[in-house]
Amino acid sequence: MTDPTFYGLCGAVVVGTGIYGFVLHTHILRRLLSFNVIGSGIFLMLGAAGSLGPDTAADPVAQALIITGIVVALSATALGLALLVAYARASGSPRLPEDANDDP
Amino acid sequence: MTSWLISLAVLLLLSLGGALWRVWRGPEPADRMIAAQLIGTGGVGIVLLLAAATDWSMIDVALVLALLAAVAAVAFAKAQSADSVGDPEEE
Amino acid sequence: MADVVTYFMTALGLGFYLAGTVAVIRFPDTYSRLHALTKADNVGLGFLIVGIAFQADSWMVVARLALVWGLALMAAGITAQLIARTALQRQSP
Amino acid sequence: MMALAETGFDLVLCAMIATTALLAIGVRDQFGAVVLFVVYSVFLGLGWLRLGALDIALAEVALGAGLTGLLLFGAHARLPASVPVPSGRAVWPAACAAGGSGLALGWAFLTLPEPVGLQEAVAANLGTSGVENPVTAVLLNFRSWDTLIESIVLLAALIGVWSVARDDAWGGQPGLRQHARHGGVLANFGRLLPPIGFMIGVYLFWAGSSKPGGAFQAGTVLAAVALVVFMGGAMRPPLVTARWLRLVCVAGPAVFLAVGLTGAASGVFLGLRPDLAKPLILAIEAVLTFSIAASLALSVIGPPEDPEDHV
Repeated sequence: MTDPTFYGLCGAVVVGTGIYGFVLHTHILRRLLSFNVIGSGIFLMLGAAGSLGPDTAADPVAQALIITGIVVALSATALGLALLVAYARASGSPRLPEDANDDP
Repeated sequence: MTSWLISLAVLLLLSLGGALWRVWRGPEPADRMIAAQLIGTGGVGIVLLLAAATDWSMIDVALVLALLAAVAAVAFAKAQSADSVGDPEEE
Repeated sequence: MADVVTYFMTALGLGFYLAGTVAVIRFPDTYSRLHALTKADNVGLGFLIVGIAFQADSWMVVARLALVWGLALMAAGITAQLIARTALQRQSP
Repeated sequence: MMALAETGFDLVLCAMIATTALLAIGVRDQFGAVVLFVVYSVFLGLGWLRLGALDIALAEVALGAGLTGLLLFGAHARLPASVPVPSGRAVWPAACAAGGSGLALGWAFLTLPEPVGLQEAVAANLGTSGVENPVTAVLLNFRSWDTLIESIVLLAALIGVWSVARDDAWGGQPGLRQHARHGGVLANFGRLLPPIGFMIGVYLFWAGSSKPGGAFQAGTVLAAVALVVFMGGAMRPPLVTARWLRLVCVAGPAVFLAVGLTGAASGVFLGLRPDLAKPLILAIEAVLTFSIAASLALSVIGPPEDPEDHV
């Protein structure tokens, strides 16, 4: 059967990658994407931790938590994008003012 | 038989790495979308191989993936049209 | 006997998938890549499904496999049309 | 031989998941980032299958590869062109934060104490839950608090999306006015998909009591189908002020809450009597499926934007 450790470590790498993008990008859409990547990495770690142990079946409580999390993440992303589109329409830029000033 | 099916799934997954390169490289949006669709169908194939190797109820995942593959293409066509709500077939 | 059919058909399916991937990497322009995608991976998936169906333990499983292929064919047809139109429009505005 | 193939599969898949995440973050083209994120969901779905979590795999595939794609492609088209990705010295603080947190998390995962696991506790009580799928039992019975609050969170997000609407557009149809060539591929697909999609959605809901599936997966599929119908121009979305629309969105949480209060009358809030558990869960799930579908679809379409849509 599958060794969940691979997936747990993969989740850690994915969270790190997401944090990199979240700090680096100034375009808010890219930030939202990075945030979603961080979230999915955390889900992966949680799911892998739920599959550890002698019982081979995945932990149903962890599964239920993750499903709830995935659905909430999508609706939060929808809210974030609606705000972003309205903000970009009002300000003409997809970046926050303090990030736009950083341009060389 | 199980190890044959899983080995095939590994090869299929590796071949999707090539498609992933094309998604990353582009250059046109259509090129990225073509490669993404290839990964979608490849994903369906892998799910079915895993289903045959381990648990038949995984077929439902392949069913949903195949159903929603076209939805992404519709969203792509919409987003690329002139006013982002049209249809590329309109003159 | 069923196992031999599965070995043969799934290997054939994988061959089509590999051809499709190589084409998507190597072909020079968008339209030829699209051509390669729609031919190769649907035939590939078809052979794969035929091969896997010989391992099915009930007719219900075979029916669902057939449904997956039907959906994939439908999706491929629509996808190819839409992507081709979009690419065409972008090329000659 | 078999163990070798399985380990190989897991290693390759983990490498693909991590690579796709990295490419989605690192690619310069904004559209490329969006497509890579959708592809990432497909690989993640395969990962959930390998972890034996079929319910999550279904949700991930439906939400990640289906609805998220719709949402992100739409938003990408509406935003100003890409801005340059920072490079050079600006990369180092981000790389340090990423490396540090990744290493810390990896170390934390490897040093996790021997897990206790709730599999046995769930399995022992599955008989009283009314359903055979342990995940559905947790979602709708053992930890139904979470699910109740979640269904309310979906509503709150929808209210948030609507509150972004401009005053002159409020009261119209959500989103921009969609159009498609009459008799074209898009329009025909909008007519072809609903019967098949509806059938699969209902199947997922029905399967949820004994096999992987359930209200969330079914609701997501139905939402995607509804969005395709709107985008194909076969039907316009209903007015945001339509009373029946709000009723559909609120019905799920309301029925859930009502069942919970009936439980409170006989002892425990949200407690289900074992002999009535199955019909109650099915009733909640049936209504919840449509509420989830409506809330998700409306959140993805976005607020009303066309002042001329007033009727």
